[in-house]
Amino acid sequence: MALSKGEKLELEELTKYFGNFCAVDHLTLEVNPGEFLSLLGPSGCGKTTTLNMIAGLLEPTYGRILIGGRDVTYLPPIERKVGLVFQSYAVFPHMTVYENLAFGLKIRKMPKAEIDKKVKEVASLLQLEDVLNVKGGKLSLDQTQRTALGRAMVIEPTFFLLDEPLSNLDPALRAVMRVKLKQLQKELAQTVVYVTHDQLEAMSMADRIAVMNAGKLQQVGTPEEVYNNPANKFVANFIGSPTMNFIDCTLTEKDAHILLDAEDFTIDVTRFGEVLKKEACGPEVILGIRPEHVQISMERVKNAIEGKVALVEQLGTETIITCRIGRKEIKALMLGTYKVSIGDRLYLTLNMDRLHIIDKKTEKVIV
Amino acid sequence: MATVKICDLTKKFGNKIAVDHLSFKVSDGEFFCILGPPGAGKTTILRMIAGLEKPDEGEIYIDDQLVNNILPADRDVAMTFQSLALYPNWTVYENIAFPLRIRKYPKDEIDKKVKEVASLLKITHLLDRTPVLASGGEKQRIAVARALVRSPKVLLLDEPLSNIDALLRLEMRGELKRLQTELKQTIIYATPDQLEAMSMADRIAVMNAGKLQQLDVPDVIYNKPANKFVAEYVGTPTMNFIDCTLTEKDGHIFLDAREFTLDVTKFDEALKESYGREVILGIRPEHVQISMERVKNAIEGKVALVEPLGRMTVAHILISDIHMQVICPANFKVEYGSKVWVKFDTDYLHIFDKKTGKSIL
Amino acid sequence: MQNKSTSWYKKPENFALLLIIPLQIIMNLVGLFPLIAEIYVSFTNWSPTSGDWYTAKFIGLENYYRIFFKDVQFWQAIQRTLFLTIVCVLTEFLLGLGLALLFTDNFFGKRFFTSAILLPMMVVPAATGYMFFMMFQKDGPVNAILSMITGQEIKINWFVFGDTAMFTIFLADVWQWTPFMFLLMLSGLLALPQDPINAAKVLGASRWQVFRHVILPMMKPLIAIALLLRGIEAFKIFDAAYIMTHGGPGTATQTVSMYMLEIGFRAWRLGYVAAEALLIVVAMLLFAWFVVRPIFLKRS
Amino acid sequence: MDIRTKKKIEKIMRYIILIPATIIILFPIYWMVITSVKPPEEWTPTPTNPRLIPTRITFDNYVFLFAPFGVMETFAQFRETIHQPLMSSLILSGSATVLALVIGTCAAYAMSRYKAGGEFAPFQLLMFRMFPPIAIIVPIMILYSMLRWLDTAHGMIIFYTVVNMPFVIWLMKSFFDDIPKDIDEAAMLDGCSPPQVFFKVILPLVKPGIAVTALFIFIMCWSDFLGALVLTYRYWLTLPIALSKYQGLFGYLYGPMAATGVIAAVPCMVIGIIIQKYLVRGFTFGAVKR
Repeated sequence: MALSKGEKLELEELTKYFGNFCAVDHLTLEVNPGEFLSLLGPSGCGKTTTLNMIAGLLEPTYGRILIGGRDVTYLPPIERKVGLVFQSYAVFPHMTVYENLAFGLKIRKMPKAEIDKKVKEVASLLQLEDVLNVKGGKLSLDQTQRTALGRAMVIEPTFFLLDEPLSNLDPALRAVMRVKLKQLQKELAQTVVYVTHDQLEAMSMADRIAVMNAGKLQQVGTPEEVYNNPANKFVANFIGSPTMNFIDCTLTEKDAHILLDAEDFTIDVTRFGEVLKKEACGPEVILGIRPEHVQISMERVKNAIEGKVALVEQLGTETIITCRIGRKEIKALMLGTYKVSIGDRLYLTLNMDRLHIIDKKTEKVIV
Repeated sequence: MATVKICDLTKKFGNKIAVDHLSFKVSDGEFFCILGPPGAGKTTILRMIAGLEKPDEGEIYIDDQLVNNILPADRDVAMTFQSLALYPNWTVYENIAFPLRIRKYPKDEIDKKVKEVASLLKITHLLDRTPVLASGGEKQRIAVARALVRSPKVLLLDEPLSNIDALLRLEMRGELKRLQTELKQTIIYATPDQLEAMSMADRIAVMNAGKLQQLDVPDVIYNKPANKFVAEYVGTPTMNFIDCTLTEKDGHIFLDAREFTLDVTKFDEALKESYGREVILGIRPEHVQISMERVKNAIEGKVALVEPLGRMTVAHILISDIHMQVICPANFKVEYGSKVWVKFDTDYLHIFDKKTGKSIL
Repeated sequence: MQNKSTSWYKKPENFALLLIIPLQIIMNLVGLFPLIAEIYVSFTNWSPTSGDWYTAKFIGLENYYRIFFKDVQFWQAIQRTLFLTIVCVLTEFLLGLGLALLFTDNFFGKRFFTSAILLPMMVVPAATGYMFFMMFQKDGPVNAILSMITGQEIKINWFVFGDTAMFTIFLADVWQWTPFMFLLMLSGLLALPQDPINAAKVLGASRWQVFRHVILPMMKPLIAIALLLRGIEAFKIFDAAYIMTHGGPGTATQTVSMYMLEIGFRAWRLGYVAAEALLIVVAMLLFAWFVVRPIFLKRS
Repeated sequence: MDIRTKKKIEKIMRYIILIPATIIILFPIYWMVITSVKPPEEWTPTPTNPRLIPTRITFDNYVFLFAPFGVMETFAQFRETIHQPLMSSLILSGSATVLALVIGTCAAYAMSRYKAGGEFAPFQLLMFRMFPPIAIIVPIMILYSMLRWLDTAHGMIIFYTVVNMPFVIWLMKSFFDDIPKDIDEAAMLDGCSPPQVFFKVILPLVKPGIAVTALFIFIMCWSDFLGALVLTYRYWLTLPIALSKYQGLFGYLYGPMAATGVIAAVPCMVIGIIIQKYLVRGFTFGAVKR
């Protein structure tokens, strides 16, 4: 399969209004050749609109789209050669798999023999040879998915757009397909823009993740960056499961120590003094810490916060323990099975290296 | 509050056996989970307990009373449906009040109970609106409130969290469990999601194709699965399975997987019966250690894919053509295609009979 | 839990029976009983002018014999009606689909245009008949407008010639029922899954190619239903046509319904017309069983 | 080509087709309406003046229909008022609609939820609707002449009820089918007996459906021509029959005739626009929903 190595995709200030509603707001993003970029966000965040604009199904209100340096903002889809795979797969139900795969080439008036050769190539790559004569409406879910992928591949697109292609599969198959898709992308060295609302999918497959919310780009970075150094509260909350703990606090200064006062407990954050000053954030902040960065012990430890077990969720691989401290609740994640029962007293230590302080007004992560 | 007992329950739809000679007992105040993939017969069981479906064989007892021939309305069982089935033309208040109104409760008592259950489920602010405009999570709460308001003997929940998004599901999971602990309500909960079952249930009944696979507390289900189906269905990432033969040599017993062998002499007692048989070795991804250097007794493999999931990293290792998933620490860095060595924690080995799928060890 | 004995009507089976009994009574009274009477009458030479139906003379298969071997007018009427049905339905389908294709996305005035196009469908057919009767008079507006356009005086006597009279019936039917096709096609187009259409667009298909290769094949089941339903209705053609031409000139525009009205309720040969009606019922039943049912069941 | 230009051209093309099409479609209705308010001298156009816009608007034509005295005395020999047909149209259509709806709604629910009457029952009804009305009227004529029901109100009401029953059943069944069965079951678990499920929960839910079906059936009854033509002759003539009968009497009095047409057509057009969204569902027996 002579797939060209993927090309670079650039979005400049891309904006789309539907009436007064701004679906995509000045989105600027670069996708490098051969890169797997995941566009991540909750439903309604503008990711599908963005995708439709890139594919040429919608015209942007403002901004430019460049593929390999060429401005395609207002070109019809046929001149863009984008390989799009829909969430519903959109395999033509009335055509056989062969006709589905051949469709893009037939549109381009390619000679029959050549079409045949290419279709067979793609079919063998995706193990579709056995179902070539089966109608699109009669395929199993994963065959449908491969057909959709093949139909996009056969026109040798400049890059791939995948719109939540795994969301219809059951969890077990999803895990397998994740691995397969990623391997395929690595082998063929294609540029892929992968749209999803599932942070796990984005984390596990993407080279870089672009997090979107309410039409705006929140953060772009590698999975590790996005996970460990979220730019704002939205990203911190959206990525990671179980979700990060957020606790409203006030910053106070006492005896040259800077303290985070959460009413029911305080934490010394003097070590972040400089950053906090530089960012000039107000006294109203939110303390954020991931459940896996909360340590639990049954005995009193120095600097630990005392709490009571409110809920235990045994998940086999890990255990989630919800602790109550006064009126606040903090979730802690322990590996393996952890035997505690509701009402037990325990002591929490927060990993200070993994602590986040978020400005309550701007919701930006300061530390 | 009540107990539910099911004896030899069978239901067929045409030629398809949906539920196959099933028996179990749910004790008073228990959170009982029925776990299984779609088509396992979960919903059918709930519907038979509710009286919406007539069993072909077997008996259902609620509080030791046979209810096979009692109309659903008179069983005092509440159920939430997967589709929620809220009455779209009425307000949330009217929705919740309906079961009481149809039973002709006095007005002021209805009002009191509705407000009580609404505040318990934090939907007081929705009472005057119609459920159509409520969010997925809110609709879920309304459905539960409608079921709870008349304090039924048994509450049946049919995949109640399947239609809400992941973040909310996590939250609702905790809340439901807390509610149940507070109210001591007998709940039978059907779900395809093993995480939900593991985290909430007092006991789990794992079902497949209408048959009961295992019935026990979550801890046992996870650590001592009765057969390969349960082992595979519970836990993510899924358990690794490797086809092997049990062989004996020089008084030692080995698991022979062709690419490698494993000394399992210490399980001599349990394995005696199965010498020479085809078996499947099962090991959970967290019970495999991975290292970049050659270690004694370790098996060499190649990295096929690395999935950084934030709090941990899942590495996919190929040992020749055997595909394994291994959980590594979050900061574990490894290149695609590099050589690694894996070692199994033999204390956590599972061995299944290849033919029957039953657990040998 | 009280194990009270449930009232009789509260049992699901009994309640369902209660609900459906009135329907059974009325449909059997006015539907089934007369049908049996009709079978008997079709073997007689009954005419209400000569006494009650049970006094009529039993003549065996004579009515049927005459229909099949003597009655040219009946078969001509059937031929004419079938021809009209096919021409009308195909025209309505093409026009309706064409119009519907213009309405798949939003544009200024969409609501107005939709309502305007649908209006003819809501006109009482008898009124439609009178509208077209008025318009196609010799001194009517159609001739007047044609004169204006061509610049020479046109005085066509539309209802005097068989072909032109037929044409006005065709126009009236198309005018009245194209909206139905339009509505049906539009609802079909709007219900199509958008993803395959978008997929074809992204693969580079032009508007025509998308229509030809994706939209049309996906619309096939609906088109089948539309043609059928409309075909069945068109075969009944009567109201407007009757008011416009009364079957004339001569019998040039006489449809099956008009012919049977003439024989049965003007010449009062009810025994004969009963035989004809039965034949049509049997033909329709066969058609329904072998053609309509499979298509309809597939859909719903 | 730039997609923006292409879309602009398409936009203009759309109006180039739509505007003339709409004019042609609306013209017959327009002509009938203006003729009904034209004075006699403008009823017929001339080659030089098609009289597309009346020079003066008069309601004499309508007055003539209700009291043919005092207006247009030149045509006084054609005295025939429209009171009686209008009243019988209203009474027959209204009563038949109510009766058909009561019987049909109950039966449709039984068919939708309990498969009452067997899987085949709804289809039987549908076939009944396929026959040309003339083929159905012959046996009914036989029955009615036996029962002496010809030209009676109850005869006509029952006739309309029966011929429109397939529409009621199929439409209401489609509305019931739209309500998930889970709602019935939830109501049962909430403590309802089967009758309570129907009357307290489901009926209130299909209220809009009942309204749509009622209006639709009203149109169907109101528009009937053949039935009334054969089964009535004097006391229960309906508007469409009046239209055809008067056409024979004073067919070339275009003004009053057009006014009769308007009176016959307007109620249906108004109702039709109200239930526009559901017309497809109605005419296709609920098979095609929107």
